[in-house]
Amino acid sequence: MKHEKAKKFGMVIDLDKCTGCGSCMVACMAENNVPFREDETDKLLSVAWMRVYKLTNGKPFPDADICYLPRPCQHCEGHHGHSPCVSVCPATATDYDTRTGIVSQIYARCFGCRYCMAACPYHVRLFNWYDPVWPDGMEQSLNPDVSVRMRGVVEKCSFCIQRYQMAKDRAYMEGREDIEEEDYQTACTQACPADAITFGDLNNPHHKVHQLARPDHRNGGKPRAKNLFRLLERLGTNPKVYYKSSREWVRNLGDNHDAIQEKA
Amino acid sequence: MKIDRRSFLSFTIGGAAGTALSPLPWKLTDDMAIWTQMWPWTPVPEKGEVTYVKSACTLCPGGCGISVRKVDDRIVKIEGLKGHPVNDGSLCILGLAGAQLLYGPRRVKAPMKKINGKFREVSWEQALDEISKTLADLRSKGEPHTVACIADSDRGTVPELLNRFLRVYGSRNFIRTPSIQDSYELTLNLMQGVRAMAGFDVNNADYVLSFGSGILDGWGSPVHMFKAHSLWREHGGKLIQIEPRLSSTAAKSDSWIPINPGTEGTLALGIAHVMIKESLYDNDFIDNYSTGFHEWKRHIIDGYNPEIVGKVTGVAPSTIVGLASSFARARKPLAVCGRGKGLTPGSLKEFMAVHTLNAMVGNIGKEGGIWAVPEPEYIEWPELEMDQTASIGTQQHRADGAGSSLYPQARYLLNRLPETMNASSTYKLIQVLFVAGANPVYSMPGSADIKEAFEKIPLVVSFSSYMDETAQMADLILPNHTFLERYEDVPAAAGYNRPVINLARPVVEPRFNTMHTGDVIIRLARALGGTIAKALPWESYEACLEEMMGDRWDTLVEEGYWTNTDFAAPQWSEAFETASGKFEFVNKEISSLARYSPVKPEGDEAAYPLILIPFDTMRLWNGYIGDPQFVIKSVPDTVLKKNDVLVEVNPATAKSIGLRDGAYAVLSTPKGKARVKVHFYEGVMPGLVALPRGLGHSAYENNLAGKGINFNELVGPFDDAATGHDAAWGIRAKLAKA
Amino acid sequence: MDTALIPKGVKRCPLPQFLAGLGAAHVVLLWGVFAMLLCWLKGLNQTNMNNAYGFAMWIWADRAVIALGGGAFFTGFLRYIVGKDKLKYIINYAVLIGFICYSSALLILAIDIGQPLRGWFIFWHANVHSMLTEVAFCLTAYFFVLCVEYLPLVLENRQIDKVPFFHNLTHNMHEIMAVFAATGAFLSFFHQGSLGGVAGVLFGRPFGFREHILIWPFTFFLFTWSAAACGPCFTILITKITEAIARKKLVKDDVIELLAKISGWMMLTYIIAKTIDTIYWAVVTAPSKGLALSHFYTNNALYGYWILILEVVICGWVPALILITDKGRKNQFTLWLAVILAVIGVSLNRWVMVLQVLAVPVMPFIKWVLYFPSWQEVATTILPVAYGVILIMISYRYLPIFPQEAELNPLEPPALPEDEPEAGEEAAQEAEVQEDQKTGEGDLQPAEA
Amino acid sequence: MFPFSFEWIWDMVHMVFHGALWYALSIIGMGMTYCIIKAAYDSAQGSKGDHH
Repeated sequence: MKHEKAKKFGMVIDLDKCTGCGSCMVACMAENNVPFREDETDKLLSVAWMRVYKLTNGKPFPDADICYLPRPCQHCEGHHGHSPCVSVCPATATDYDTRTGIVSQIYARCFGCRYCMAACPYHVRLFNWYDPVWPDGMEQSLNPDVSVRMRGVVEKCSFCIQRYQMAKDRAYMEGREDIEEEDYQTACTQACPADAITFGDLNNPHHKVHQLARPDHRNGGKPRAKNLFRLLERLGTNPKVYYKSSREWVRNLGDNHDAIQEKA
Repeated sequence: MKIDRRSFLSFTIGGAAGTALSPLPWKLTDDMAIWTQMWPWTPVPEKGEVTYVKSACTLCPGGCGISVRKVDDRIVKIEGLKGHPVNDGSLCILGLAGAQLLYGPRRVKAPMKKINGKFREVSWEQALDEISKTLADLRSKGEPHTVACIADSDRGTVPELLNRFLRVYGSRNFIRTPSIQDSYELTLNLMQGVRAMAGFDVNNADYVLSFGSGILDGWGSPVHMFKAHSLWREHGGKLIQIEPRLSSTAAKSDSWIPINPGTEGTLALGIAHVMIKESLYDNDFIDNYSTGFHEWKRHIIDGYNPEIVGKVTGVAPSTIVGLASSFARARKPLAVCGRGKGLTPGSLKEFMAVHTLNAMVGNIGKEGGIWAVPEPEYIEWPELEMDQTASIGTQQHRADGAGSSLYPQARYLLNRLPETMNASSTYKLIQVLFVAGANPVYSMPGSADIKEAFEKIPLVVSFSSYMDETAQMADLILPNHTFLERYEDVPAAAGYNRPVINLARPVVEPRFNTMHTGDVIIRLARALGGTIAKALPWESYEACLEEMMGDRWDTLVEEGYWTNTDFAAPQWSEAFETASGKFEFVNKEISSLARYSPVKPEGDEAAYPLILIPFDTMRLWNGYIGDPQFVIKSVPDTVLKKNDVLVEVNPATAKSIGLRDGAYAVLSTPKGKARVKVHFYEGVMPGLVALPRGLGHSAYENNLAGKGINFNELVGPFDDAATGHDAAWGIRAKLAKA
Repeated sequence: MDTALIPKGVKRCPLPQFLAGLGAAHVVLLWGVFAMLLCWLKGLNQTNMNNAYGFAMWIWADRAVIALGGGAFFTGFLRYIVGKDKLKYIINYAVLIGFICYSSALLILAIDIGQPLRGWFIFWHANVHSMLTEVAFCLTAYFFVLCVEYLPLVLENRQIDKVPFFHNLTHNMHEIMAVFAATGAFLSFFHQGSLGGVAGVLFGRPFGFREHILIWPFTFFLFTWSAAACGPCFTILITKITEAIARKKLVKDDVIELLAKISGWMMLTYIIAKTIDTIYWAVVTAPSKGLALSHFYTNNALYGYWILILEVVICGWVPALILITDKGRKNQFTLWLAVILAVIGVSLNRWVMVLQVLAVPVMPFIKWVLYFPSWQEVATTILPVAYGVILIMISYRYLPIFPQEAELNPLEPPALPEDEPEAGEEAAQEAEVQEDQKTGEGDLQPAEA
Repeated sequence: MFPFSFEWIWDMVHMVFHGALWYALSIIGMGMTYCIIKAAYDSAQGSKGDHH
């Protein structure tokens, strides 16, 4: 294969469209063999790669407002691929792929020290506190393209990397040099009933995600488009998930401002 | 050889050193790492050939097309069907978890008979024999009208087969589970003279005035509504949400208008008042295509000025004026109603009030307006040939009182059934009850009364694929294949404005000893013989379906769905089938109905100072299907914590009772009591308690069973004076420290 | 019965009493082992850790014992490299305490990881950019050094020493001990620092993150410095406790005072650096991430400004100022107070740099998460304490840990070493010890008399 | 840890890190080897060296 241009897969999530319905969460669970237990109400023990947060504006009735914010792995690039989690993993069980921009997790390599979880400010990394168990018969709906994780390892959203692999395989079989935008879409993007998620290559100006976010690659990938923001922009994590909201209070909740406001 | 201490030491140390230097420890360490990667109890999904099967989701009335991903003969994922007019590739949370219903532990694996309170497996022959004997018996006794059937729909071949079977057998007691469809059907019938489903051209509407409809909480066809909402966001369409609680729909709306619960109809008439006063209506429609406007107008002018309406509804008069003006001035305004997911029919007059708004802006049958979608016409069966028993039986009153002199308008009144049955302790109103695709024991308000009524029925037959609450109360369970194992036509998508037929098909072979309900009915008919066998002459359900579909069959098999792309709503001149041929604001029938007044919640204000309202979300399903594992997993911990449900209370209200955030409390209503936790929520109107629907199951696997409480246990039905349908939207309640 | 094993010229309690005390410690040990097995067999769901608290009590305990065990490397560094010869009277005990601390740390790590059988991946698939890799390597290597330093002590047991080979080995090891000590000091500087770096490099966690010098964050240096400062305090504390329980002097005051003095100046310099670091972080680093200092200390039930004052002022400045004064060191009360405060201070620092880092919400729309350990975590954390007590009891009884003991406690009248010591006073001490073990399960390590 | 494991890269960081590591381990290893061999030699010589 020739040297192909590095891709940078990312997402734009339109919070004006997102209804908080949870389809993305379940699509992800079904696609990625996420286990479930009888009681999943302790969200700190629950494994869900995609989590939908409910943001509130903190105002009393009737000025109260809420907004849903789906949070997959942000696939931070940091500076030169030094995402918060990748550089801390002692066993090289997670990796930043500079060809795709995807932060991967190698379950068979992870020995469960959880340092990466401590490093991630977005809480995208989840530990398998329990043995995954499927009630008799339910293991039949497991997806063979994604390995089942064992107890004691960390897992997280992979941008459905198996779909990228399959898209590449398909393109190769069909004699195409590269994959098309629609060949590789994550399960959550595909499922979203509100079409709130747009996924694609941020480096490719023809991709919708690039046109929506207009990332400023010389400036740490900051969005140039109006009303777009990234979570915790100030930390320098350089994430590849962009959010869009026309509501100012929502955009404000994307980062910490208290120190800045105090100065003002 | 003598082993002394020294040689023993040397041997041990030397041995240890030798072992350490050999490849053994390295090999063992390596094996260990490999072993931890495939613990025998961690499943390894098998690879295989990947195929996609087009089918239909039947889990809600939404009518979505699905594309099922298979690996060999396993279903691994359900996705939305690309190009489908309703959902175009997307799918809702429940549909996505559909495979869990196929493979999960809640399945009924074989026909079951309850003997001494416990279910025993029986053969299909034995089960069908037993039923046909009982049915033959009742006929010979001249009591065929004591057989009834509850189904979730009255459209499509399976419900029609059930209905046909019942009729030719001699009973009129086919009962559809209640929903806003009841009220919309009646509204269209009374005002437009048509028998049709209400469809909403939401994709083209640009100003949607929603009277409490959970457009983004599962109302209508959820995915279709979501997509429409996204279109509004892109094209500047507006959504105005009128409801007492900041639901997901309200949060996404452009303007949330909190309103005193139950007074939505009053607000609609208040808006109508302003529109009349300011002549903000479509003169062409009013003058040329409607009658009774002036008579109706007087009544509105007198009773609904913004001040009065403001007092009743709690909405500022200026807001009412503003709403009227922006609604009427919008290019394509649309008003919708039916609270939450639309599971309660509600007050007919409220629906009619909202519908008059649509009429005044002249959006009936127009782009972006409300359409009358005709019933599917593909099921054309020959006129029934009834024998004497059947003729006499079908002349009897319906068991639920629908169509009686008291409630002449209603077609089905499942909510009235328990009261009627429980009132008559000796007379056998229903002796055999079939339940197909419904779970009334859970989903109907007044659970206790429903259970009492069910206990009185000598033979309850459930067709459920799952061991749900109703199946648990049945005497016989004849499990249907799940929607992934059977053929079935799904005509129409709720709230969609064009005719569409989806075809569910067996994506996999039936996993268990189940039988298609259509086949069961045909076999029962055959067993009963005579006119009954004649009326259902098909070899099998599949044969019947294929015959009904006619030349659509090939399209259905090929595409997974069929739609009439040329369908257009008729011109106003031809649209109305009333006596006047016009839209009728007032006519004889409408005038005979009780006047509109807001439905009051049951209970005494002094004893129950608060009002309990239910709310619906996409993550909790409360119809026939209870949440599968993935869906209940997605429920946030502000709704469910361990087994406790959290009720939403405004902090001001909670503090006045002395309740802290997260504290236990006792929630009591005139109908029942429950232990709940309190969740402070600024998005709920003071004085209200909001409880999610869809929890409190006693059936299903432990992921769902025993979690939270069922709203229906705390509320009873409240008959709409006009129709007899359930119009309860809440109940008076008290919240006290636990 | 075991008199042949007891070092010459010192008196020890009767064997049955010793065994009774040992038994009591073993009960605690077994409780810990049971909890450990639960964690291994059933998994880490036995703990109260969760996805917000990937690091919790264990990692705190780990860092705390390593900081406290820092007495070994720093005393060794002073004795062998700097040439403070006087410290040879306490170096044995410092090494023993270090050995206990480090072996405990390794044991706790083996329980803490989700896949203990893959623990060796940290070496095999090492990611050199990770602070934890540096920790693991230096920790393990330094543990080897501690073994090497502890070994001659074991070999000096009266019976073992009779074997010529072991006698010679001991001798040779003492000869080149400075080389081992230097290697140990080198390794320790790095792993203590890396432990500090663990939180300092987390640029996603503004509470822990610090500015960098080269590749190392400030916390890297602060951790090394604080371990060097507070480790000796812990050595002094344990020595003092041992003396209190044994009711006899084991190390001369001038030795203790020398160590305390060095420790005091180390602490003072450390706390100055720590204060500067805290101010810089509060004024520059955290605000650059959008966070005001108040964000880290308000809106939650536990972490208030008090923790900062307690750590820096009460358990930092106070002991430092006590220990740099002659009076403070000489006065037994203030000496005790200072070493206890120093030990609390460094433990608190490790707590804050593990748990508060994770407790602080970073995304503006989430809340603080507080944590309370499960009994399995508590038991497995006490396990090393019991193990330490046992090792100290055995070592004290059979090995010549304290070179000055015989001199400070001459046997009067000169008794035959084979004689069974009389019950009387010793029995009373024994009883006290057992009581101590029953009641005080804290981080004090009572030693057997 | 070893150049033959696949994540090994011949860059400065790896060389410095593992260089220091192997250096420290070598000192410990060689030191101990020296002590043991010398002790064995001394024992064979029958000498019982001075303590300290």
